Amino acid sequence: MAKHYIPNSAHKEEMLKEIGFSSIEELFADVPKGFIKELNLPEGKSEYEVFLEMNEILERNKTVLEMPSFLGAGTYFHYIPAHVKYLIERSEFLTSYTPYQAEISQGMLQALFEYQSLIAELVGLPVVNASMYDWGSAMAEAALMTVRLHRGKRKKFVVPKHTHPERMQVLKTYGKGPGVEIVTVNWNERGQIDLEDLKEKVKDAAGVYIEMPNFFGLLEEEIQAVGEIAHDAGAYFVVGVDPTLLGIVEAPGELGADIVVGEASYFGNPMNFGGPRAGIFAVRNDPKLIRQMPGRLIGMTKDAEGKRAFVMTLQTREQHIRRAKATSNICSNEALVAVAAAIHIATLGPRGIRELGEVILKNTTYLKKRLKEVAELPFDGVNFKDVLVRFEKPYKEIHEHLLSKNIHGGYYVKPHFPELGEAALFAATETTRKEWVDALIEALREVV
Amino acid sequence: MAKHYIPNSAHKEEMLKEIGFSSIEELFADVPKGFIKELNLPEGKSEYEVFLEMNEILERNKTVLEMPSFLGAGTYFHYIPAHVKYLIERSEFLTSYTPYQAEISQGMLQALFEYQSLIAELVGLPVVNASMYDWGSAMAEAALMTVRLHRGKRKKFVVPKHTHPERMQVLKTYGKGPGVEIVTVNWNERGQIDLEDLKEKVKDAAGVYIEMPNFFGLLEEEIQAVGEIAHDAGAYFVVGVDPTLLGIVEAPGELGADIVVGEASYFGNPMNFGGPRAGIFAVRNDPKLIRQMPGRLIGMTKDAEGKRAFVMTLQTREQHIRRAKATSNICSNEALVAVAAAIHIATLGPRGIRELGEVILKNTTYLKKRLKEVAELPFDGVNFKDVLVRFEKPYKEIHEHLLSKNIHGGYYVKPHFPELGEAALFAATETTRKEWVDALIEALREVV
Amino acid sequence: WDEPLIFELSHPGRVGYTLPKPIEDVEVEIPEKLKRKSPLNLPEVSEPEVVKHYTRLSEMNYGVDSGIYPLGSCTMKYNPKINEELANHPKVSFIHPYQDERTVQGALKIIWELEQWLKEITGMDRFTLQPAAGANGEFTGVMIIKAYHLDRGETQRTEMLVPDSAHGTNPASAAMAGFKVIEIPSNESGTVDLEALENAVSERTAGLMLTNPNTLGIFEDEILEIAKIVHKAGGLLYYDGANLNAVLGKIRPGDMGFDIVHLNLHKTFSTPHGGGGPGAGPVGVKDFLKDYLPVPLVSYDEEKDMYYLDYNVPKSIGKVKELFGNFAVLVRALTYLKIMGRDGLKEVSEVAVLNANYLTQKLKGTRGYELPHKELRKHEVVFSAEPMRKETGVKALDVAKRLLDFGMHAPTIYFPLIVHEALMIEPTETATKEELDAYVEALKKISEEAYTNPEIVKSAPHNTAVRRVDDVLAAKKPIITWRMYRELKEKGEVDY
Amino acid sequence: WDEPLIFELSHPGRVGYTLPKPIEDVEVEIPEKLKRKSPLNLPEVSEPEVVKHYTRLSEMNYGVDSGIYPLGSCTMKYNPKINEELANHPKVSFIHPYQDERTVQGALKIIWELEQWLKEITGMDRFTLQPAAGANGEFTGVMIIKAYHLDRGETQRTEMLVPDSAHGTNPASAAMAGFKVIEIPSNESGTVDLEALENAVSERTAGLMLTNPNTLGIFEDEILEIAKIVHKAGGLLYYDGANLNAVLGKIRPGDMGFDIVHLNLHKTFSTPHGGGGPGAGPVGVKDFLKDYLPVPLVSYDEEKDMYYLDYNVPKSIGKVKELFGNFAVLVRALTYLKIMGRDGLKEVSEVAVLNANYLTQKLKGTRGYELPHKELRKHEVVFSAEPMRKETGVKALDVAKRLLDFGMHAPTIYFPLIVHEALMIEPTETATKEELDAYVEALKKISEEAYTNPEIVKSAPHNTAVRRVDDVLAAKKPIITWRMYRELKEKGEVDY
Repeated sequence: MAKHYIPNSAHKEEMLKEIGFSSIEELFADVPKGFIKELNLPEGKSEYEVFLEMNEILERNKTVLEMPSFLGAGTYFHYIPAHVKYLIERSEFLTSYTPYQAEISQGMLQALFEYQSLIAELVGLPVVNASMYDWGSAMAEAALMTVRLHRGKRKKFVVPKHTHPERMQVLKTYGKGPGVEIVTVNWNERGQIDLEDLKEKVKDAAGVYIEMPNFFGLLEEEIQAVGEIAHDAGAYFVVGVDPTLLGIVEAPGELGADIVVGEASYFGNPMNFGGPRAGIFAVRNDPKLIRQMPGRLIGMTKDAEGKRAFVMTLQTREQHIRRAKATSNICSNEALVAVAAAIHIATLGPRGIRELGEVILKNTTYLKKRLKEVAELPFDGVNFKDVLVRFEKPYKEIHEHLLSKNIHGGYYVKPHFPELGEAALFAATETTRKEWVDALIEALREVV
Repeated sequence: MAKHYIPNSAHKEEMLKEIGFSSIEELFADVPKGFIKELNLPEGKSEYEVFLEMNEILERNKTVLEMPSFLGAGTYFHYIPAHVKYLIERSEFLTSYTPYQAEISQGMLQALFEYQSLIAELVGLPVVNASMYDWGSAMAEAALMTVRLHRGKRKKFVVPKHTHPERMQVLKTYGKGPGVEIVTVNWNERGQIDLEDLKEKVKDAAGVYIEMPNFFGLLEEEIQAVGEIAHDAGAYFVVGVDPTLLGIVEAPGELGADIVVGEASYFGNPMNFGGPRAGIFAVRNDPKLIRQMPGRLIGMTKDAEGKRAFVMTLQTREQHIRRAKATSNICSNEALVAVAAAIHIATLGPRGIRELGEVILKNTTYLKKRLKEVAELPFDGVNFKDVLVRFEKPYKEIHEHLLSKNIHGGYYVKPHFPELGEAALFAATETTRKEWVDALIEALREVV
Repeated sequence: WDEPLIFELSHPGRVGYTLPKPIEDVEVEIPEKLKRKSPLNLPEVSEPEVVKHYTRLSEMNYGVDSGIYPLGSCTMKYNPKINEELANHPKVSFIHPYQDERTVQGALKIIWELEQWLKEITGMDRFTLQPAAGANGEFTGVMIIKAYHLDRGETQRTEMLVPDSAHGTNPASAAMAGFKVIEIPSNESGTVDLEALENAVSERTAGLMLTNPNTLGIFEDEILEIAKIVHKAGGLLYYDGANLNAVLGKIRPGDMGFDIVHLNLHKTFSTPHGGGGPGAGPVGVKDFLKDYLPVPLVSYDEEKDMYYLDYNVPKSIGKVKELFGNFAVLVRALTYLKIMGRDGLKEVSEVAVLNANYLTQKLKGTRGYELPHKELRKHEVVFSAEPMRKETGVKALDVAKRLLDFGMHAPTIYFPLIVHEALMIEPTETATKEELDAYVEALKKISEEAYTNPEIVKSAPHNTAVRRVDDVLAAKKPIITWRMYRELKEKGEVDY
Repeated sequence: WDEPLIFELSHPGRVGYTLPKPIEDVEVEIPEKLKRKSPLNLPEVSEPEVVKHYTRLSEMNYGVDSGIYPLGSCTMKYNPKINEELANHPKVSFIHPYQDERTVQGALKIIWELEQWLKEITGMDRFTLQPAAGANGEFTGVMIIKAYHLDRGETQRTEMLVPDSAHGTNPASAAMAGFKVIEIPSNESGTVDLEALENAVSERTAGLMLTNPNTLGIFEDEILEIAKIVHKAGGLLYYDGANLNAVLGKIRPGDMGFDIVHLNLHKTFSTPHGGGGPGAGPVGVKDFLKDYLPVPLVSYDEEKDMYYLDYNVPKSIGKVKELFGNFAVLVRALTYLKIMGRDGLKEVSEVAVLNANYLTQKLKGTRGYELPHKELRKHEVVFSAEPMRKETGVKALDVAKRLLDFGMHAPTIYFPLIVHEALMIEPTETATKEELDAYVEALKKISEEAYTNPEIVKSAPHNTAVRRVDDVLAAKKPIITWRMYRELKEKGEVDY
């Protein structure tokens, strides 16, 4: 029987005949003998059966709605207003390809232009691409870009030791291509970058990177100083940023960043077990930088009648034109994730962005205050989302106890930073409820 | 602060000023004193909080995906292919009004014309309206229509005693308006309509009604004979039908029905705790019948340039034109439910409709076979979806045992038909799984 | 563009569905005389074709998300998407209405909570959420009135009073319940003529059905007088909630003397209208009428913290619809209420009224449009294009069609019947100032056209998927289904 | 129509959001030098406006659900809606990647099951589902090749061979991994020139990146020879899965001698492309390479019936993306696979190839379009409009733009580079015969126009939301953001 997704299943005979073939096999006549075989796979099932099957599989997940969770560490439970998903699920957006034919893709092009524009306002840099895979790959591409900008004469990329481990790993892999030398800078007793150590290591660096907030959830106070040190050494200054912070904290572009990377999917997109996401990539309006940036750019222009229109632009940097000499191999990006982010940011507006930052900051502060009652805080400072706490007992024990109380504790940090002891990151966002925190503290009291 | 659904919240001062008012109060100056007050309601909440709150409330429902259920009795768990919901959630359909302005509503008009057309093919009558509220209200309106067709000279409406109780109750309420006399006909030892009893009661009837399948889940074998008896007595013949049956059973229009009613929402719509639904209403192509039918009709016509177009038609029957003399008061109907049904029927096509009927029939037969092992079947015959079984123990006990095994048993029939003893209706559809039935029988064995 | 009928896309052999196999592949014999022998002339299409077809059809339709939709008395406000998300929750879709109450506490709680909101909003004491739509609610209401009088032995109360400005459903519902409908004329302010009302009431009066503000958008400021007259005559006062948006969260029908209220969740409470439905038409009553409500109600047992279906309604009129109403619509409305809250609901009516008056004042004085009755409106306004018709031949219908060319939805036209060439405009609170300004501009432009180049208006619309649709032909040669079309086509009787 | 930028819809004071209140309303002091002082120039709009704006933008976009979309090498097939439903399931949306494995067994099982399907489909032994897209997969693959050679001490293997017909991502990915790219020419049949390959391989050869069928839609019938040459020289064979749709369920890269494979779930496996992403680019390898895969993998402990994140990958290249890949995309692909099954997947490739050959044969011989290379194609075909350009001046670009006027999406143009004025057409298995016929008709009509009225083609499109877009201006005067636009506008340097 014909397949429900394949209309011409029903017309094979007729079509073959029309073009003078006698069988499907004939269409595969050029395939060497023995290659064609029956695969060892299950037969197709009805949509209903697969729906049931997938539902049963998914039943084995426990969501943060079913179990208060204090996990953060780079992935956060933000609430996404329902209209965002509703809009990006419209098939004209959802099922379209990269907008190669501008005239029938103005909707997606404009939406991506708006994404670029909204991010530009947040990060304070005027040139933003239409998305990278995620913060980690954007950061790695930024590192490669700083090396390219130095024409390979400088290969050193300086990063804080307390850069997010996930991103650090991506950077290391990407760095192997052009042979980037990754140099780490220590943190000081306040969990902030050690400026003295930085000064020692910055020599001949192609770029210097820092995150806001840092892996410990702290606002790095000396961002501007770091930028100055980088620039003084002739290095580019790359800032990685959680954009939900930018209603209350100064735009990295204003703090001296040449390149800003970050995670756009915190807006508009659910956690989805970590993907898809969308990496922010922004640079100063400097032809030298623009020429070296990776990824797709949407530009505003005119049509043949002088009407405003949008189109993919500066494509000569990209792989489909420049091939081996492209600035990056990126082709498919995370367009729809970016559009979702744009819709969410537009919905929030200036007031909402500020308020969001404030609510997160206040909730984090409440969480921190309560955590102090039961655990040690290795570092003090202003925390945004994540709070680093240290326990005396093995964290595993604490974790198990919390789980038994239907609470998911924080992210265990020891595997990455054993020097911090039995430390974990507990996070809050605007979605965190007082009763969750109170239940957490009560449960912690029972076990610490 | 302005409300997020109310753009001009932000412009009240400015707009008032522009039109020469000084305050909102002034706009309510014509309201007698003391009427305006503050209501005792909770303050508005954020979307996130309401999302959480509603999720918590909904957690207290247990779905048929979480607990195999054998409930039917007029509401059935059918699987709806995902594209149906996807399409009717498109805002152009979802957020439109009744298509009064045909020129910008061709999409909804054509979709409803297609609904009417698809139902016409199923039920075998060429005139179908764009939906009633549900089967029950459609049946009640059909009763009123037969009375109107007799210009009030006949007020008797004859129905089987084993008409669905839910529909019977609606009929009784509707019947009170024009004073319809509802006369019931007994069932015979096979659970089918008693033709002798019918013959006795049909005299002076405005209409005779029968259901396929009947409340016991049985196919009424003498449909045609019932129609003949009705017609011989000068009564109109009204058939209520579950349209998922019509791939394998003859169209009621071909069996002599003058009016066909039924439930369209079995196609394309989930159970939703029983609503919304959509009532089928179809009649013969007879001006006398069409003139008296209730509800909205979409017709095909031309536009000013001779192009095919669709429009609401024969509106002079309706309340907004005819007011007190309208054929019904119905205004809002169940358009989107009907469109969902149409999309589902179109997806199934002739082959799918037949196959659906066959799978349901076979699954019902399997359920029946297994039920026979543990309980008595008061009536024999061909069952479609529902199977009436009788237990020796109080059904309540059986129900509790099943629930304790995470199985939801059938619909308890005794409250409506005490003469049947501890009887219940257990139902199967295409969604019923073998393992569910087997678990049911095992659990029943433990308790009967 | 043109999109063929789904039947015309059919190709033999194509398949759009998948079904699970039967549990057991036995042959079940259907009695010969019941077997389907007539053909099933349904389309054979694949899933991608179904999706493309209905996607294209949707693109030929105008909704609230497409632009301003100021249909008077329809309250076409924005439909929040969170409503849809929650209404499509599996915990809503996959529950059966006959489930054991212990397994549907969430559903019952939703019904119960919604009732509490509606009670406070209307000042009523008990609600049924069973009615499927406004008219179904009206029918419920008038049946309650009927049952009440019969119960008291007042069998002579057979007349229902209805103002001449009322919605068509009011008289139709009253007639369906078996009442004789008596029309009450409006006075020159556009409100109920008290003298006429006094003359109309008698011991035959069952009740008066009223909207307030009425369909002209005018507040019935003598409502207390009206209530007194009706009640004194032994009748009940019925509130048609179609226009509740004007007073939402500020003024309660229960405080104005109404005994029964129906609401339209698809108007005032932001559930989408879906091209004509599903809606929901809850009915609320004062305490003395609650024993007449349809069964079942949903009650709450505080002790057990359990919600239950309450069949203890001794004088119930029975059921007006199967089961418990349009449940998925109720989920949407409750979501909206919780988000809006006391403050938000009040903002709704205030801005809805502001928008209507803003538009009224901006359009007033434009040549061809007359503003009859009082100037101060509530949620909507009715202009008359009678001067335009007289002076240029351009009718309200033409104005409406011409508006479509501007990418805007037309107002309600030719209603209420007491205004000639009526243009009934209800912007709602979710329209923007820019949209209102653009609407006024468009109506002014059309006025200009009517007086300079009336043909362009009379032959409108010009920029739509189809040109003006011939509804006379549709009625003269009814083609209601593909089956009828095929027959006529074969006979050569249609060329479209 | 024209839709302003969201910034242009802004009105001070309008609000589109609601946020929960903070748990405790304390003031938290942000260090002065970090406080935001620069303005936040974001739009102020209400939710209804946001919804209308993006609804309108969507209506200005063409997707698979709008009509045929035969972009060569992109496999724009129908995206089943059940995929979306399951990918949007709360049990997908609301799980955190760092959750305890015991609480995300469903997610891990999905990843594991998908891997099993992909292994059998490709004939590979282990997969990573981490890569976010095809190019990310390619990068993963070539990094594995690099790691493999380095691990064996073969540091001299610095050259990656790539045919001249390859996708641009192949050389770009190889270069990113630090390889020198050596281009291998095609022979006149459009396949790899064996002699040239023989000459190119050496002890410096790290591997060969190949698609099969290639971008001309031609099956590399000497693939076994090719594999032998590369392997003999000590190189590895890499399969670019962009064209897997042609052989899906019938022929496996693993059986043809490939050592590494990347797939595009957003092409072959029906996940939507979303206007450019998200996709997913899983990479599969033969046994001897599995220790090089990115971490973590997902493994299954049969005894405990537990899925777990497996970091035991001794020579792992590390991570190529954060976390576990584009999980929600994986959910879609697994859903598709389960529905299609063995039988369905085979039907996909057979009908995809039938459709491409049907179109080839129907279009062949039309004036102006030349069919270079072999006639028998797989999933796609590349015509050359070179004769048309020479004879009429109408270029492939013009043909593409003119197709838009017929309501159809253009093919890929100017690729592969080895065909002049290339028109690369891939209908996929989900196109209907009528769509193919209409496409051929349109291309024939355009040919006719080119030879009779070339201006209409050269100035196309005529019926689209905007006319031909000036991409030269876009590059000359880059305006990438509203911020840049505002600046130029203030200086009077733009009039659009």
